[in-house]
Amino acid sequence: MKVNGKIILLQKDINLFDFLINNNYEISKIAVELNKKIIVKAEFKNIALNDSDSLEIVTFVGGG
Amino acid sequence: MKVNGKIILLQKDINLFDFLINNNYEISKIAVELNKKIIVKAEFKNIALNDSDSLEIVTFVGGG
Amino acid sequence: MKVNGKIILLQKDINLFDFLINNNYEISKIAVELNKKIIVKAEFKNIALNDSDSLEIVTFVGGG
Amino acid sequence: MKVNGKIILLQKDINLFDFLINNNYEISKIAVELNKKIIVKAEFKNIALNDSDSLEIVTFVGGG
Amino acid sequence: MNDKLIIAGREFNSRFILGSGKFSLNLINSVIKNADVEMITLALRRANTNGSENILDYIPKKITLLPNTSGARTAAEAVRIARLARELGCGDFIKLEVINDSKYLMPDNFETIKATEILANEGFIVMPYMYPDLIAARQLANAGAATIMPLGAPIGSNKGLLTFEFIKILVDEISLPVIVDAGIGTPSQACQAMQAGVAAVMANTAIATSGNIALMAKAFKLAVEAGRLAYLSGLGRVLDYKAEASSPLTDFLED
Amino acid sequence: MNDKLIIAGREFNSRFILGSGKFSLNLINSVIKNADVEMITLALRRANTNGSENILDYIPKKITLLPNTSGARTAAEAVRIARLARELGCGDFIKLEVINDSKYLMPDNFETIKATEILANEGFIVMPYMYPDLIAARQLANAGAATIMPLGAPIGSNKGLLTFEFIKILVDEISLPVIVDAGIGTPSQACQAMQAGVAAVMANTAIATSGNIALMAKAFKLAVEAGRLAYLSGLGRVLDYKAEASSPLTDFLED
Amino acid sequence: MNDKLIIAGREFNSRFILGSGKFSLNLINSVIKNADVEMITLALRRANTNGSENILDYIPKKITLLPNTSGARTAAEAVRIARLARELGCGDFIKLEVINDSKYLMPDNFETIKATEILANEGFIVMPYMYPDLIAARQLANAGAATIMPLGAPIGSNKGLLTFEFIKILVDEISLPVIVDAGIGTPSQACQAMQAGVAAVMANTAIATSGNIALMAKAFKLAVEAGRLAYLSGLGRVLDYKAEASSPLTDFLED
Amino acid sequence: MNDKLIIAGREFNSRFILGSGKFSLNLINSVIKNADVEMITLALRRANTNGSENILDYIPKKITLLPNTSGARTAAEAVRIARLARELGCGDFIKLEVINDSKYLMPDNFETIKATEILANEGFIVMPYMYPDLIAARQLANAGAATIMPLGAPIGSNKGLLTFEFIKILVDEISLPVIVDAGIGTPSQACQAMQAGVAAVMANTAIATSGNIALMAKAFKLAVEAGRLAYLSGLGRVLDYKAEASSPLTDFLED
Repeated sequence: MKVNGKIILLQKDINLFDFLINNNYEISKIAVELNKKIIVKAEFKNIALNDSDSLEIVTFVGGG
Repeated sequence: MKVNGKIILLQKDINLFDFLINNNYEISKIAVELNKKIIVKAEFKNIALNDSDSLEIVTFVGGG
Repeated sequence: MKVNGKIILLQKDINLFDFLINNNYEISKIAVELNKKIIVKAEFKNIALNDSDSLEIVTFVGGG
Repeated sequence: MKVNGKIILLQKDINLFDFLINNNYEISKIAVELNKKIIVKAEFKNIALNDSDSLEIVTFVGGG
Repeated sequence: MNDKLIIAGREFNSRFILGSGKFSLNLINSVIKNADVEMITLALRRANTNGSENILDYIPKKITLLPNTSGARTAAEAVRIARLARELGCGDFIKLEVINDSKYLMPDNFETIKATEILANEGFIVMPYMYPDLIAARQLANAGAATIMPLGAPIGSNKGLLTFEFIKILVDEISLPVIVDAGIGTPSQACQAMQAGVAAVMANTAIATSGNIALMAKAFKLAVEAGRLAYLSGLGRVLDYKAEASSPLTDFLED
Repeated sequence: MNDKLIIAGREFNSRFILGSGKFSLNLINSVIKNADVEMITLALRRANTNGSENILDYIPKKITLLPNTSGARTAAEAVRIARLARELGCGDFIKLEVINDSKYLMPDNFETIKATEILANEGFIVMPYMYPDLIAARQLANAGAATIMPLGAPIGSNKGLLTFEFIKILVDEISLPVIVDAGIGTPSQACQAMQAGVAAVMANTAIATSGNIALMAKAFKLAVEAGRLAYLSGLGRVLDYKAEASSPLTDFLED
Repeated sequence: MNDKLIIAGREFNSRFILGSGKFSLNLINSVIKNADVEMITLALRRANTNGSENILDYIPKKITLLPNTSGARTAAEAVRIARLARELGCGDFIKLEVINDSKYLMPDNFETIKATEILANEGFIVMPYMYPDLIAARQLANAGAATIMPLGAPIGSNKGLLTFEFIKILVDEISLPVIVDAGIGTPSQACQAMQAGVAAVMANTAIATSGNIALMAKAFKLAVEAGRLAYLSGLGRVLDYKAEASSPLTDFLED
Repeated sequence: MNDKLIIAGREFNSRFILGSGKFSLNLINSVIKNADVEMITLALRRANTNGSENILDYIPKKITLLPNTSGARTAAEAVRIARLARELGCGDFIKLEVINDSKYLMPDNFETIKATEILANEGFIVMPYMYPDLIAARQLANAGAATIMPLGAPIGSNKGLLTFEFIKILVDEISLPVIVDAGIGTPSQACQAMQAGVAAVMANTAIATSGNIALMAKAFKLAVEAGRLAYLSGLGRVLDYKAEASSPLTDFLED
């Protein structure tokens, strides 16, 4: 699976929510695009990830 | 017929070329639009005017 | 006597202090030049005026 | 003798004109101050130099 | 005095918008305090996996967040970033930037107008960064922009109000709040813009590159207030080729 | 922050000096309050016989009075006015003006230097109004001036900082407080002067001719403070022919 | 020195383009002569029936005519005017103007780009009048423009090079000839634009409203040449905060 | 057109005075030719003993020489240099400079006035370099100056007409020829000064530090002529907040 541009391999079936938690993302401070489609947080648990997916996980940083 | 915005009545059948000459237009210094279509000078003699026509006759003036 | 550019006639012998009081000058808010010489307030009572004198009485006004 | 700030010793009695010629100064392109006094060219030959003298010899250069 | 800045119905007392770029996070707060900031811009970027510190932890909750679309080169990219930004749950404000010029970072007014229309229709409060072209400004207004944010000079240049005469035209012709963004390098320039009637001023680099960030933040706050008061008052007339005494002629010197 | 303006040993918190000309007397007080003024200029004129109202009744006692010598055309006349002013018992400060030019009201630096020497020797605190000529400024300092007060533009013109580059030279070369007097027409100009390191700014016409005197007075106060803070902080660098992003490149758009 | 202005392959020695508006016809010729003009703009209007005098009778045959599309508010109207102008048989040059702003007469860059594409495809040599927006300039170039003609200030205002910094950006980034049109009010401004590397300058109002049309025409010609030579030479460096003697220290004063 | 520059009764066709510093001698001549120079400044220095080349050999005889007093720090030193210069037999013109400021090379107006009086009484044609102070200019005129030569910016800085507003005041108030000396860095600045009515312009560093000395010399010549013609013509009016069409409204689009 592609996560923020990097290829990783999914060890096991996992849903989006668990993946983010396992990888220490702060759910409250991120927004997620799965295959260029925004996923609302309420759906995180219902989305199963697989290796063909492309995931973008973004947050706020300082900017002018 | 409408000529440069003014309504005039054609006394008789007349072609564009004669109309322009009779009205003292300097053929070499004008461009003509008949019903919004540009007419090349070579065609002036072949174009019969009628009262439903709208004619625009323009020339150069000073401008920046 | 000349007072601020205007000629006036002294009716009677009078000292500077009394003259100023009689003419409603606010002693605390003026400075006085007698014949181009500054007179300190303490001296006002000791100075007798006469018609040959020239008096300038100035005060503060708005200015930039 | 001091010439343009440098000390030199006069070998023999010499007048100003000869001194300048011997030292390759272009008479037509210089002005001379002897002991802070300007010497007109006509006088050069009549002026005997001695070691106590101070000579300034100036010319034009580029300047704004 | 009741003089609020109103953007899409929201009221603000501060007319100084802070850009949060180029600061170390632990300075942000003192800048906000010193400048009495009520609105601050943010950018979007890929999140790190480790729970590293987040700028949101450094910004008081009462501050209105204004995410920007920096990095977007087209309307489509800007729309994508705006939607992601809103998904972060910090409100509907978006500072729209579409830039495809790498040297001068000039905004693309055409793409910006397209993105404004899309985002306004999706309920965003769109504050587009723009090159101060009156015709483009009118089209941004028609497309649903909540404000227009013309540049004073190239981003980060601190060159000042190079576009001053044209920003005055925008103030004269556009009914939306005109907020000068980019290029303002000193408090006096912010003050001058406000004197001319712009609704607010944004700065980031001018503070981030100054010698003392806290002092400069305060300076901008004061200068913006000064300029606003001067605008509300109305400036004095300018005499062209003469002087006029401020004091009465001291008559006693005449004789 | 402890940042006092010090003139001849006296400390001031305010760096804005108010000129009291062209105001109706009952406005003076609100101007003083709105601008937190600590020093105000006055002029001298023949007194009226009737006990008519006096400007001193409108100025709080704690304000330092700075009488000017307006109307003086020579050093001698200025000295005469200064002595009379001091006789009024309001202290030793004197704003020295010697002007013999009727159209542009340009100060006569030569006469001003002469008068400065005389008055300084008599114990006056001499604050000479001057044309910003570096050589003249050095001579004023040598003659005993407590500050120098270069003009920004002709008196009462509101034309602004026409002499800016030369005032910066004075700030660079003269160790006395440099106070810009005359010509400043807007708060942004006052702010710009302060940013450049002048010690204080004086204004009169800019406020007296504005649309709302109380608001404009406040605006000048804030602008002067803003400029001072910016000077103390140090301004950010200016980029000449390029821009510099204020936001990180949003990498996730790249692929 | 061989230094031609080349527009769509045509060579010109003169880099000053004259606007023919606001002159009495019998002055046109002396202006052309005094300014060594090789290209002059014209406008289109309804012809009068009586054989009244025509401006073409006052312009030497060797002059390249540059008809404008003044009056056009949309791309469609501009295209219509351009086609009529070409029908008059004076060549393929067209000064494209699309203006729908009645107060400041600001050009509509969007419509201008559309019209440029249409006319370039029809073989016109398109010289579009534009607001100096770098992104729009690139699109004009892509649409087939032969030059770009950015404004210096609003048409007929004589306000000068208000857009100078942005015209320098165009010169830096756009490979087409950049010709400053509109706003230039004095020869020194024309000279300054040329020094910065613009390919040519156009003026009309500056001459038409001057005190002596023939002298001012000559002045513009000389100023444009001066600016071009200075550009080709390269300007001298500017010292920021010091001076540098032009004469050697005259040593003999030292002792 | 008969428009001569007249200095102390001498007539000049050229209004551009060349400074000869910082050039290699073999360039001087091409500069003189390219700029049609009629007057050139020189400095004085200790002569070398060997018959080394002399600048006089590079200047055509018809050129009027204007020796300067550079290096003089007092009136006395300037007088001494002036007398030596005249002894060289190249006429009575003297460009009087008295400078005792080492960083900005600001002229000492006071000493300059003293020296002017002495030299004028000795029959010199005194052209004093000065800081543009109106009062000092009047005193120079009274002291017998043939012209006044105010600076535009510090010597050799190429910073331009920083004193423009005050030079306009000199032109308005002083009846002698006003010649801008020092600081002019580009032809457009020379043109702008001439447009404002100065009688002539002097430059040295601007040419000496340019990329191509011959081209820049020509550029200055043309720019000075352009500015003079524009002054004689009278500039066009400037519109403040609007535009004015240069073309008639093209009526046929209306219906």
